[in-house]
Amino acid sequence: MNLALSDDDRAFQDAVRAFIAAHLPADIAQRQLSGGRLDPSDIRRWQAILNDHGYGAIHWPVPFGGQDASPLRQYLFELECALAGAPPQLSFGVRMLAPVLMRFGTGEQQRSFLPSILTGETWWCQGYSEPGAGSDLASLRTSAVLDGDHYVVNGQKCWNTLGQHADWIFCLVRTDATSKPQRGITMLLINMKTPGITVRPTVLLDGTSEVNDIYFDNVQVPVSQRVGAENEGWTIAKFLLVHERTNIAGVPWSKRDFARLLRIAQVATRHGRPLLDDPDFSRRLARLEIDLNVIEYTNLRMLSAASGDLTTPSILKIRGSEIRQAISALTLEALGTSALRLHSVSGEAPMPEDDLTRGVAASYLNLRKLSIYGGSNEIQKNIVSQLTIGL
Amino acid sequence: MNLALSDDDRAFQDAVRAFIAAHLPADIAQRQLSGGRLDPSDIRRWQAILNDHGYGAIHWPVPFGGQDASPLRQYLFELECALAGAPPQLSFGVRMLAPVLMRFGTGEQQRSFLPSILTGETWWCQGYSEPGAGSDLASLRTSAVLDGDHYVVNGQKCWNTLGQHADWIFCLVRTDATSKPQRGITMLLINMKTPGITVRPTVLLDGTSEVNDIYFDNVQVPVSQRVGAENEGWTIAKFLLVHERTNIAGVPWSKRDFARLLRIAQVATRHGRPLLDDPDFSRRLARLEIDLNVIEYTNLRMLSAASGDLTTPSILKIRGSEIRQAISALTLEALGTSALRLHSVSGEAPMPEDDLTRGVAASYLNLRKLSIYGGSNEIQKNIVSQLTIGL
Amino acid sequence: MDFQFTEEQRLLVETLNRCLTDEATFDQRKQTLRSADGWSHALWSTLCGLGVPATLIDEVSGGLGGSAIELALVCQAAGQALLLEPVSSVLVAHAAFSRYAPPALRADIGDTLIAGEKLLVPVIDDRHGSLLATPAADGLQISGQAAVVYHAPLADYWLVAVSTRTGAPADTLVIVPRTAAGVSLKTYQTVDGQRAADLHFDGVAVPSSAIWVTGDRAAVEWVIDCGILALAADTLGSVERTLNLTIDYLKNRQQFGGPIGRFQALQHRVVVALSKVEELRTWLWVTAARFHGALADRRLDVRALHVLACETARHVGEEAVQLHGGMGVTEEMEVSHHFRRLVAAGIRYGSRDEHLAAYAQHRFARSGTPV
Amino acid sequence: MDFQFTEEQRLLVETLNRCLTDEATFDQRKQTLRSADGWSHALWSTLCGLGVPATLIDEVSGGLGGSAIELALVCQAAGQALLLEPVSSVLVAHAAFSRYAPPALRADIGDTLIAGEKLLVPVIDDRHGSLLATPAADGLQISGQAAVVYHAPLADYWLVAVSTRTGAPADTLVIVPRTAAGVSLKTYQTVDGQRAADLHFDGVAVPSSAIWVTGDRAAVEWVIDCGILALAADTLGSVERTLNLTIDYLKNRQQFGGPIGRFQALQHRVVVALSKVEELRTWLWVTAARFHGALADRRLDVRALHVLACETARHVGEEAVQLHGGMGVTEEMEVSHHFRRLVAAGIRYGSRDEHLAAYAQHRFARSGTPV
Repeated sequence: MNLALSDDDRAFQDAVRAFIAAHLPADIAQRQLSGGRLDPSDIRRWQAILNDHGYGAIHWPVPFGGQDASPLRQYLFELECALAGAPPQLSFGVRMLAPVLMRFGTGEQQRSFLPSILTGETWWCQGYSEPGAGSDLASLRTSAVLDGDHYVVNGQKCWNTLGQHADWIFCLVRTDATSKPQRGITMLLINMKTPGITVRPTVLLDGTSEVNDIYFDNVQVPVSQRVGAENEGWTIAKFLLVHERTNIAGVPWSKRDFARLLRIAQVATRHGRPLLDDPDFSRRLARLEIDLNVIEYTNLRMLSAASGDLTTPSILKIRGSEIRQAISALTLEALGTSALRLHSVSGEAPMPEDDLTRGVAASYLNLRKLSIYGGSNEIQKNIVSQLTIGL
Repeated sequence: MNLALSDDDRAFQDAVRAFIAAHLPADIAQRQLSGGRLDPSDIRRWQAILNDHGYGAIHWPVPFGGQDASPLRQYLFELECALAGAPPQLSFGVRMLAPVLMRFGTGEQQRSFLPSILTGETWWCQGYSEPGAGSDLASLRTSAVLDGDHYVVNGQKCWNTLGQHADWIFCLVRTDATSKPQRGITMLLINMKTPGITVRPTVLLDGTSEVNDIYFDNVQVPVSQRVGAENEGWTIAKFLLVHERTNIAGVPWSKRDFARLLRIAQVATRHGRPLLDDPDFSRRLARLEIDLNVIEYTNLRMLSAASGDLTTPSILKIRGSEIRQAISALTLEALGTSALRLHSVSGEAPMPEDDLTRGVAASYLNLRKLSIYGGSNEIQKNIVSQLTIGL
Repeated sequence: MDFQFTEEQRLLVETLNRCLTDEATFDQRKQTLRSADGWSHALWSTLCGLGVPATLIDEVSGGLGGSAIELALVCQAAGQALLLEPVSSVLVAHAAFSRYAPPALRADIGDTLIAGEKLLVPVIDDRHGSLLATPAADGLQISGQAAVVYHAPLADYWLVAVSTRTGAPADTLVIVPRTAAGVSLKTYQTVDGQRAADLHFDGVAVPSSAIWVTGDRAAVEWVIDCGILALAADTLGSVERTLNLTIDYLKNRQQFGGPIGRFQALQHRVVVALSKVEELRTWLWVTAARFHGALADRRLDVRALHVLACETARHVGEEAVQLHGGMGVTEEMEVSHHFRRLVAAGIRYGSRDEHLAAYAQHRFARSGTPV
Repeated sequence: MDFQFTEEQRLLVETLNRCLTDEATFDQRKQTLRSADGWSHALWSTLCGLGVPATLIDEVSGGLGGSAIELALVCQAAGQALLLEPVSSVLVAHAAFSRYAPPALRADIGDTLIAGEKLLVPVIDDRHGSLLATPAADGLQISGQAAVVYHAPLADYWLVAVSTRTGAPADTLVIVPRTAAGVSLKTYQTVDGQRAADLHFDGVAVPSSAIWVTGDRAAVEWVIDCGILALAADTLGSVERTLNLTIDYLKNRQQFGGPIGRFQALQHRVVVALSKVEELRTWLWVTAARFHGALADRRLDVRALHVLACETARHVGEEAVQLHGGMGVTEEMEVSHHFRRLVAAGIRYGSRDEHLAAYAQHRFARSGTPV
């Protein structure tokens, strides 16, 4: 057991740091670190810069333009990016669709779609959930009927993240309504400009429209845009679930947020002294830091193991989301009522936007999603229970 | 809304206090307040004294020797008794069997059994649970077969509390194995000296034998000792569940234990100063006191209401047990390692038995039962859920 | 010992709830949220017609002479209905008015307050304690600021708590017209959709006729305690409604071939939430019933109430959103509006930890040693 | 970065566990509990045969030179098997021996310690801090007491931590034979069935040859940290076993027509417990791996470890008993024995709150201001 980084990994980390220091645009970092909202163009810009320097998708195999980076290096990369204020890479293309195409896609599909994911030119989104199929994904009903060399797609997707900016969507659709729910599901790639697609943003409680309903009305999709065989979509969906778990605990973002909380605790006061010197507050901070450190190393332990315990990803998802939510809650509490200001409505003067309070309440509200999406924490507990008790 | 006691109730409380001050034997109070274990003879002695002064069972109707005391007065009475160090009355006769006999028993049964409950001469115990029927009481299997004017009882009861001291037991037995589980159950009163009864104490984790297994081997029970009609036992059991809820939260005992915790926190030290002055400890004490005060008034609110919300008794059971357990846990923590001493094994000197640490760990261990027995907290949650969600 | 409400109190609640069910619908609220003023003058007028502003004004001044119980009952209804109108602020200010306003002022503005034509709300920034009064020719002069004052932009008068010594807690209550010279404010919408402002006082002159009490910290604490009681009542109303919405959702939302309310893990979580609501309910009414009396220590009761209200707001709000799944984080669902109201409630009037520490200090500290 | 154990470490655990599975059965333990000595000399001999006492003795002294990892591995196995034998105490004392014992003493008693013929255990009463050393003719003289010292009655030698200044924390380590003049002890069984004693030192003479370090608080802290690490490892072993017992029970206990493990509310509680165990496991090995290095601050790692171990012990122990229902509180069930071991673990070496406060102090306090 040796928890020090190897010389090679240390060198990799140094190189990443140097690259970020040299190339991360200051305005993007400023927006990220001061709790500002994500700008889609920041994400595209940063993806292009990453790609220009060979960091477009470090976990991809070298032939596809990646570095074949180990899970540990992926973690180090994301950590350095997060701490420096880089925006998160859009996972739908880089982390979700790409591995699927490499495994299940045709050579033609790989050549058509992978390069523009790397450069950030194509924005992908995901069409999984439906109004009646959230946690119970297998009951989805959006239908695709084969008509010559096209599928005709009808139905509705919901909880589609950032699809209003997307060029393409990868979708799970039902191609066989007669077999049992998990069978009869197929994955299609659909250009968002295809006639018949309507995107309707959902307003969320933090005031953003981060997710959408997407309606499909006789949308024609060439058979060549089917990934894998017909009715094999569930296999692909499960592959993704298992594959995409390097960063399931979200530790880099929690560490970035915790650093911000610490800065706030040094500046904010309670009864005239810094919050950091308040016994109650410093203990809660301490307890949270312990959880954060533990989950970081639980994650590293999983990444380093040749084969991990199957329950660990779910535990990381549950605890990772809880910890990140707890950090946002404690940040809110640290600022007290001054975090409650939302939109300026007064003509006289603009609303104060000092770096400390900005976006803190919105972030707390927004992060409620962490324990709901990507397989809710309740679903994760069912999975762990199935693996351990098995009843 | 007026939370002051009425003049009459205040006078009642004063009278109870005066009676206790004059008649509660000092040795009994000393044993109770210093965390000593319950002596069965203390319980009998105290019941006789109570009865001599008209307090044998204040909630019973006057014709049976009670005072028809309101739920509030019952609470006040138990509170004063607990705080002064009186042992709890044995509920099996006074609170459980007696109301059943008054409602379902024959005149003959009432005349035979009620007076000796009042005087403390007859010690009753309860035969409900079985190895395969704990939370799932309705699946009990101890059988009673009618043979002329006797039932012949065979089977095993477990979790029988203090039956090793008992003269009589009231038992749920199966008289019809063919109908659905809740049907076919009958209540019998059985003399513990009847041939065929074996009592085998179960050693518990605190070293006591507070509960027993009771084996019935062709035990003959006269039909006259059946309560209510054959196969009506489930109705009686449910009646009891609803009836016996005045003190379901155990507030008097929690208040007694909390007073002890406060005394300990004044005497015990941490880093050289009284624990009560330690910020962390005083906050935990404060938080616990708030819970205790809230549950006390939740209980009083229920007692005072003409008809209470049906969910309240279950909530009181859950929270009451949690709070009493939390008090015992915090007491343990207040004493730290000095609470870990259990049995002296050294010849040289007797184990120190100073009042503070005595029985604290044993009590913490013993009170784990509170959330398990009398309908486990999980069963209580099912009940509340059934009443609210109803699925 | 009697936990029942009086017939009048029951009537008050019934009338109010009937009105709010009809006129303060969730759809109505969403419209009001988008309006320029951010609150509904029409709904306020209706509430005035029901006598709501009169509730806490004393009978000598022509009001209904309500107690802490009436204050809590009205605020509970306001929380249930997610009101954007300044009911709780006005009622707290009126309670203070009834207790501390000088006679001349009662005669002067009592009637317009009762009618709801003029609005008086409290301005208390106890956390920052940065409003300072200095003696002036006829009365006092106030400088400093007060942050995040709920409903301040809606009011005609402010009941302002100020300090008379630098760095000391506020110990003086004065009334200041919103239009007074030297006052400026920045107005915004809060996380829970209400209107609030940061106030700036630059040598604002307060004539002696506008001074209610001076050098009386206990008076300021009394007003703060009224505010905490009102907020806890609002929170109780909100968590009650939130719990009902959640139970309905669990009964109706279908997943895995049936309503999700049949899953025991979710059921047990609902029971825990329900139990917390029941406990908050108990302690709200205990605190309200003992508020004016000598039965108990109001300071302990109120600290405990705030601790419970903060914890319950946070727990029930977060659980309700989680149990609603994705729907819980959408603007279109009522539960997300309650959640935001509960988030704000968990922060206003000081944190749960501060109040618990104050409780411990007050209850256990001996011989003046700070705990 | 490598989280794997070495081949030797794996072998150590396998050998030990195979031995304990065979020879430290639960039935055996119940017999040992009732025996006069309260621990099994036979089992101890077996463990000595496996080289357990040699594990933490340095190689120069003839031991195996194990690190904090080996200490934790052995103690984890001891916790799993609910050992009554003084494994953890001896190993902690041996770690201190390897680091601090003077050369003459190593030559003198090293071999008997390695063989397990003589037992050395630590005597640290950091909570009371009431053992005081004063200068004497040849060395020191010790007076005072140490409360609830685990395994003290079983030992031949005690490694005693004493203060050299009244009221100051212990800063000196000496070795005292159990038979030294001026020593008396009261022996008892603890809540978790182990043997412990309250020690009384009345002017006990300590020759300079028996003094390991003086005026070195860091050395005492190092030994305490070893003790906390050993206890956390024991706790990990115990909660792992407890969780497995509970899962088995849930699979097998029939109620309402099937195994109770099919109830989702219980399933989700098991997952929470499992998650806490996983987190304790992570942090135990992180702390052990960094114990001797400069990668991190050992004091923070150990404080965090103790906080986690106390919380996990309490949570898993209480949940396991509850999920076992009535069976959980009986002497005949193994789970109730683990529960008692976990109760004791949550109390020894200072409370969770104290260690969390120390973490916060060490991590966040600035410019010497006490947090």
